[in-house]
Amino acid sequence: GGTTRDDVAQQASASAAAPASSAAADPNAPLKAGLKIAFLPKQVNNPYFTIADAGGIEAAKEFGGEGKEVGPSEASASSQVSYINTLIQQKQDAIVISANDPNAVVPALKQAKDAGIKVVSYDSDTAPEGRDLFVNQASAEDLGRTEVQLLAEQIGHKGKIAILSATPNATNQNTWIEFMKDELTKPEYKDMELVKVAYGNDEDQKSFTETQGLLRAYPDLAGIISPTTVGIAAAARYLSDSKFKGKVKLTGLGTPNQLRKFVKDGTIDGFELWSPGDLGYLACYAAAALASGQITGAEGDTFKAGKLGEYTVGAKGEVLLGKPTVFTKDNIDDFDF
Amino acid sequence: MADSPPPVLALREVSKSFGAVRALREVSLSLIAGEALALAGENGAGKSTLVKILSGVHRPDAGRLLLDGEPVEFHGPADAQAAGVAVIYQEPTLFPDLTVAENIFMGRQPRGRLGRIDRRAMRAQAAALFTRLGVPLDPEQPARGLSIADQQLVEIAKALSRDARVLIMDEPTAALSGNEVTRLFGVARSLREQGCAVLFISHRLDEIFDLCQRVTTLRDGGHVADDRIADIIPDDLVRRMVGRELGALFPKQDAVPGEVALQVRRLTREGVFTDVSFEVRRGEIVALAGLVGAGRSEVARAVFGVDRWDAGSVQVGGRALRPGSPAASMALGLALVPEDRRQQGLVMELSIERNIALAGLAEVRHGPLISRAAERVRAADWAQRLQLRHRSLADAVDVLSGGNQQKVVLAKWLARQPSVLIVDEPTRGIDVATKAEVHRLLSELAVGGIAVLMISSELPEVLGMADRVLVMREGRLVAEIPRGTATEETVMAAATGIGGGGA
Amino acid sequence: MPADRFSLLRRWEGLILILLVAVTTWASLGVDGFANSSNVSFLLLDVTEIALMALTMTLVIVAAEIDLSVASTLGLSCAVLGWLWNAGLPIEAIMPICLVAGALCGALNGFLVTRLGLPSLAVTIGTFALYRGLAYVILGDQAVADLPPAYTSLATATLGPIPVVTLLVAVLAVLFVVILHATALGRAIVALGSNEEAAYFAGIRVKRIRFWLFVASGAMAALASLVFTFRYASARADNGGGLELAVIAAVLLGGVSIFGGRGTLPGVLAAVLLLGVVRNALILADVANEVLNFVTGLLLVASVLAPNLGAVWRRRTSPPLEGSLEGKSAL
Amino acid sequence: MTITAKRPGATLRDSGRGLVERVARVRELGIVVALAVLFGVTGAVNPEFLGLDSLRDILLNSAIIAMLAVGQTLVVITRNVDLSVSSVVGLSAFGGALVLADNPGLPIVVVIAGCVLLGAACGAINGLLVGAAKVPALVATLGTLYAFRGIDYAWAGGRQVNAADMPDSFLSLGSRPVLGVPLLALAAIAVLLAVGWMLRNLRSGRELYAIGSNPAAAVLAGIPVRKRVITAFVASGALAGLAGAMWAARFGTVDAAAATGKELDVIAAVVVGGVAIFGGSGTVYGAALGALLLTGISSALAVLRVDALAQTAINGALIIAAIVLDRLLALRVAAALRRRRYRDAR
Ligand SMILES: Nc1ncnc2c1ncn2[C@@H]1O[C@H](COP(=O)(O)OP(=O)(O)OP(=O)(O)O)[C@@H](O)[C@H]1O
Ligand SMILES: Nc1ncnc2c1ncn2[C@@H]1O[C@H](COP(=O)(O)OP(=O)(O)OP(=O)(O)O)[C@@H](O)[C@H]1O
Ligand SMILES: [Mg+2]
Ligand SMILES: [Mg+2]
Repeated sequence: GGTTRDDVAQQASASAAAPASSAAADPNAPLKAGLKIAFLPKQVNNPYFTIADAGGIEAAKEFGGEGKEVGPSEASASSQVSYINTLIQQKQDAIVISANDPNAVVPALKQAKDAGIKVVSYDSDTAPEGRDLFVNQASAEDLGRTEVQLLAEQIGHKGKIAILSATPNATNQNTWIEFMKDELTKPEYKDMELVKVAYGNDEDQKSFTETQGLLRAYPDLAGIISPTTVGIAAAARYLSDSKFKGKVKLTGLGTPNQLRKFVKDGTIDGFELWSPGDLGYLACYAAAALASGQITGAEGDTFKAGKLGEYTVGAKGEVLLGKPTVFTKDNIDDFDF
Repeated sequence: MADSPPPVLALREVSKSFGAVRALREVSLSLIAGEALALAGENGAGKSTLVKILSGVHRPDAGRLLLDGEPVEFHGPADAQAAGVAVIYQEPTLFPDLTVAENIFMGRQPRGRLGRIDRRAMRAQAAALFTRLGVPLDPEQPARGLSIADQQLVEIAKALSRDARVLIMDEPTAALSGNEVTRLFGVARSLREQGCAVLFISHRLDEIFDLCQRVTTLRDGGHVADDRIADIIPDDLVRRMVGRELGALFPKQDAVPGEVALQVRRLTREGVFTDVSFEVRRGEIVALAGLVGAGRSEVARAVFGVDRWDAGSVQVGGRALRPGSPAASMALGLALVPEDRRQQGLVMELSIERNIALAGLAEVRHGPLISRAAERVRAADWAQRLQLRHRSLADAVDVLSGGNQQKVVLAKWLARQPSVLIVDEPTRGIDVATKAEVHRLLSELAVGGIAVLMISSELPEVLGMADRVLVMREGRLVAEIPRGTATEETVMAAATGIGGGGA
Repeated sequence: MPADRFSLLRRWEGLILILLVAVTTWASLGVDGFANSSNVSFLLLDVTEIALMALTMTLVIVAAEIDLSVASTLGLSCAVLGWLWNAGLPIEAIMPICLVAGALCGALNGFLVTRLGLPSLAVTIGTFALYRGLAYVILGDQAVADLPPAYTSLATATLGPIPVVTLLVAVLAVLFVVILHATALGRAIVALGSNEEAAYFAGIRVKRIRFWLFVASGAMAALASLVFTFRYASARADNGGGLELAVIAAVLLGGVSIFGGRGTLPGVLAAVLLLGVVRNALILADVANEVLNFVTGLLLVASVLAPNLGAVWRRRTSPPLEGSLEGKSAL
Repeated sequence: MTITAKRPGATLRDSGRGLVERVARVRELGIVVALAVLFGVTGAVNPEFLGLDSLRDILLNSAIIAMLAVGQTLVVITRNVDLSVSSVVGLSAFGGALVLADNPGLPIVVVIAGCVLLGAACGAINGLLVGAAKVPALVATLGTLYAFRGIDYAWAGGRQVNAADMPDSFLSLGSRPVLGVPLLALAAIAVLLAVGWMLRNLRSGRELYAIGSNPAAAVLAGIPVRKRVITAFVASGALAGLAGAMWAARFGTVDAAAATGKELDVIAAVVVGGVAIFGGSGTVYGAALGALLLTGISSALAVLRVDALAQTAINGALIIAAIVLDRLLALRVAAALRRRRYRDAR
């Protein structure tokens, strides 16, 4: 009788009961000055995170704290862990992390919490025991379903569709894709068929050739959803000078600056995204609020996030940024990120 | 010869040391147009080092290099070549991946328009060279897989193709048999008569006396003597080289042949040799003679298990041998001293002692671990018996002179005390004194009950050592000649298939 | 070992060791948070997998072969672990299965290289993709996280500042040092790596040894995968991607000749630590990631450049061919 | 009357010119067969695969890798290797794109030339490290692989250049066909033929083979080894630089991570193409075919609707299948030749 899955499950449920938050929150405690807040994105040199973390660092300036961005150049969990360790050594007040692997970072994050460091996850959540708060860009469910709705309208609720995702292990994309599949089971999509989920590994060139492959394999494809900024840009690039331009609809998550050209030349009718900058901004305030004892991360706690106004901690320690913006050629020029 | 024109190429008080080893001490020598100079000396005397200085590979620590009487400095082989010096190095330096023709003309290929290499012309010129040397090598054949002898022949062709003013040959004949040698000498003489200066190195004295007019002798890196060949006899030369009298060269003791130790039946390797059958008895030394390329080495390799064979069988001490496994052969007491010491005999980067231990790692073990002491003892013992000239047993073998490297290979296999010993060109590049020593060793071993199969291209050696001579031609065993009737004539006739002999 | 090269090797290892000491002292004085014990133990923990795989990789490279598929083998073994764990097998049964799986991966490499005579670089580039791919086939996009705490905590546990797994590494390191430098097998490996034909003529079972080296390399990758999985409490198909370059970099930095026949394990182990320390220290000092890559690169080049510049200098005064006569050192 | 042994070498001369043998001697035979099989099978299953657009895409995809493989071959032939190509491509791609984005007025030729020069400079660094300072190529270029990429990241600082930022005249290079064949492919083919010709017909070309085949002997033969090796690296670097420009034009969105990890694809192409990794033999044509085969495989997998998760595995399996096939063919041929020699010998 060795250690099996079930034993572990039991132990887990036994220990799970413990209350989430310990000390009581003091809503009117002021934000401490000189808070040291570190942003640990999935990957540095990734435009999306560069914007988000810039937003966060700006927020830190506002309340007189110091924010910084550190992180690996390849999106891998193990390398993120070494950064967590160093942040512990550096005695940061809070870590704001977007996890490459929700579980792999947990042991390290627990150490951080033991060392009295507040942990906020943003963009991509860690397992709950790893963080105090998760600042969610948009509810996974919303995203998944709206993507499908967007595409459905563009292709008139009819035809084969494919998904071009990031890596097979990308947590966010995988949850979103689940909701997309669920959405597709609804009657109004009975004429739409999801033929394939392809993976571009968030590499421009791989995504590019994957798109190519999709169209070779399914010449009658009606539309593609690419819920990743890298993927959609590459796909748009391929479509824009192929014979499929305008015929095969493309939507997903992307930044206006990457896609403006393609929205204008008709390759893309519409896509959506939240404001990465605001995401970082909010995450930073949340971290500060935690570190200053304004909130503990318990459901119902409220805190002020500078220009974004007041936010309330929801269930499972989540804070929701808001609804994502849908970009079309009518509004795209109002945005620059 | 004060009034004669200045030597084409000359060394004056040249010294060269490698770390602690003083390879050359104030050596002088002159190469004169239209004359062949021999360079004699024991293994490690400094001959090849001197050659490498003449060819710009090494730079002298002290002393001068004169070209037509003018001091020159060679910064590399290219300079020497530009000055008209062509060299055949002791160890072949071929490009295995390129064809024989390209090997010969590398860097000097005949060119057509746009600097395009004219392959047809190149092939033709190469073929011409080989006809001149009388060897049927295919210019288009890749150099990889050429036997050591064939490689040597390509080297010779390479040097000749440079129609140089100075032709330097460092033991070009070591791997060759009578025919090639005669041919080579023919060509060398005609070059000399055309006014080319020749430097010739060999441990076969008869060759020196055959080809050269003068001889310069080195001992321990020092200059010993300059003689006109006409004025001396071989014994004088030996005395100068060794510094003492030397006994008979081939002290072959007779041994009573015991039971069969090695039995080869109908052995065939398609494309290489066919239907070879013979046996070697304990106490016997059997020589395997033949022309270069007759396939003797191939037979040896197959018997030892390096190459697989397609048909036939081999028995050692009555036990059948598993094909294609040297390890298995060694377990049955077989040993092979291969013909190509650098490729097959030695691990150049390893030390002398480790090379000697390599074939008997099991014997220098102490529990699971290697005992350096045992290793050292094993090496020191044989280094002493073979008069190995070395600085430290921990030196890499690649700093040893050619002949001394050959001794290490011998030591490596003799140290195993095999019951059947196959030696392929065992004395290739070994000096007179040590050659005598090796021969004494071989016949001692035979007397001690070991069966010895000796492949050699050197007829005197064959005739001197062998109880029986087997002759191969074109991959077949064509004759078996007992010691009594074995003479230059009978063996050559069999080997060439001219004037009776074999089929 | 030849006198001249021996001293060069010594110089090389010496160089790495000196660098290691220098960097460590600089870090412990100049970088706060470096010297503290939790960081030290983390540092040691962080190089575990690389150290493990470097042990076998050293032997493989000394034998003039290379194994680019180690990281993928690690990933495959992780996938197997996660898959079987989901299937409800006890972890004690899974671990040996993983090791076998790794060994089999190595065996395939070995077979293709020794029996079909394919270049190991080509083969392991192929299996590099194959094994990673199989990992995805087996575990797909799942991440298995609910691994037994007993093991996950053991993987990160420490005795004083020394992680438990580091002891494992130490034991294996000693074993491999002895094998390579003091046993007949080690001699055989060096010999066949330096001149295969001569080794074969000396009755060394060249192919057999090479084959088992690949098997060992695979099994070791699997062992590393166990440490990796438990350490991060997460079994995924993409675990350890890109580690192969890190391992090879460490081995080369340790002074092993890519052409075989030359190299020592102490040097390699020192190199592994050196790379670890540098990474850790620079990250602590808030050095940007790009600079980190840059430094790693420079380190690699410089460590070889230093002794060689010396050699180049000596070449001015002595023969152009000194030492380069065995054809390899021109590389 | 000449007295000599008849032996394999000799018989080769008369029997050796047979057509069978000459065909058999072609090292690239195996890979050509592999290619035929791949296209045959895939085309049979899905004719779309042999359609013009599809072929055009495959050509385009292989063009860049092929270009790099040609450069890599030059280096590998000399018994060296250049792992840093991917970083050079990234650097040049990003550099070129950035310059174009920041000053759109700049004539494109200038930018491309700049990319080539940048690449050549990187190549020169490698060349000096290996040729002059005698750092083993693998170590040197593994080092510069990190170093160049580091510079790339530092330069980019998280910035990304998008298609929108670059002039269409440049981007169109990435896909514009000339007489039906994509420009990039034409460029690659031109380079291929040029280099192939030089390697076969120029002294300097043959000397590269000599160096890789036996470096010590090369020195003794008076070949300027150092110079040749450095040249090979510079050439490889320059081609990588050009490939970088092509990359930017083709993919439009470029950041510092462009082409990361491609070095393995290139080496794979070279090795699959039958270039001996320890130097001295192999041709650029083989390497290019290798590139074509590898890209062909991945396109085929997509067309055959293989499950995304299984693609990597099958890809690897096919690579191995290809080299095994190549090897087995070679062995058969060798055996056949030995038997022929044997027959002729009697
Ligand atoms: N590269 C080297 N490094 C160190 N020592 C060397 C080197 N080359 C030669 N030697 C030493 O110089 C001495 C002379 O060597 P050399 O090769 O000239 O002898 P040789 O006369 O050619 O002998 P042989 O007749 O066996 O070829 C030997 O003791 C040898 O060990
Ligand atoms: N590995 C090999 N591959 C192909 N051909 C070979 C190989 N080894 C030898 N040969 C050829 O086979 C023939 C017989 O071999 P070899 O010359 O060794 O016989 P030999 O009688 O021992 O000659 P030598 O007098 O040179 O020892 C030679 O022409 C050689 O070129
Ligand atoms: Mg000599
Ligand atoms: Mg022979």
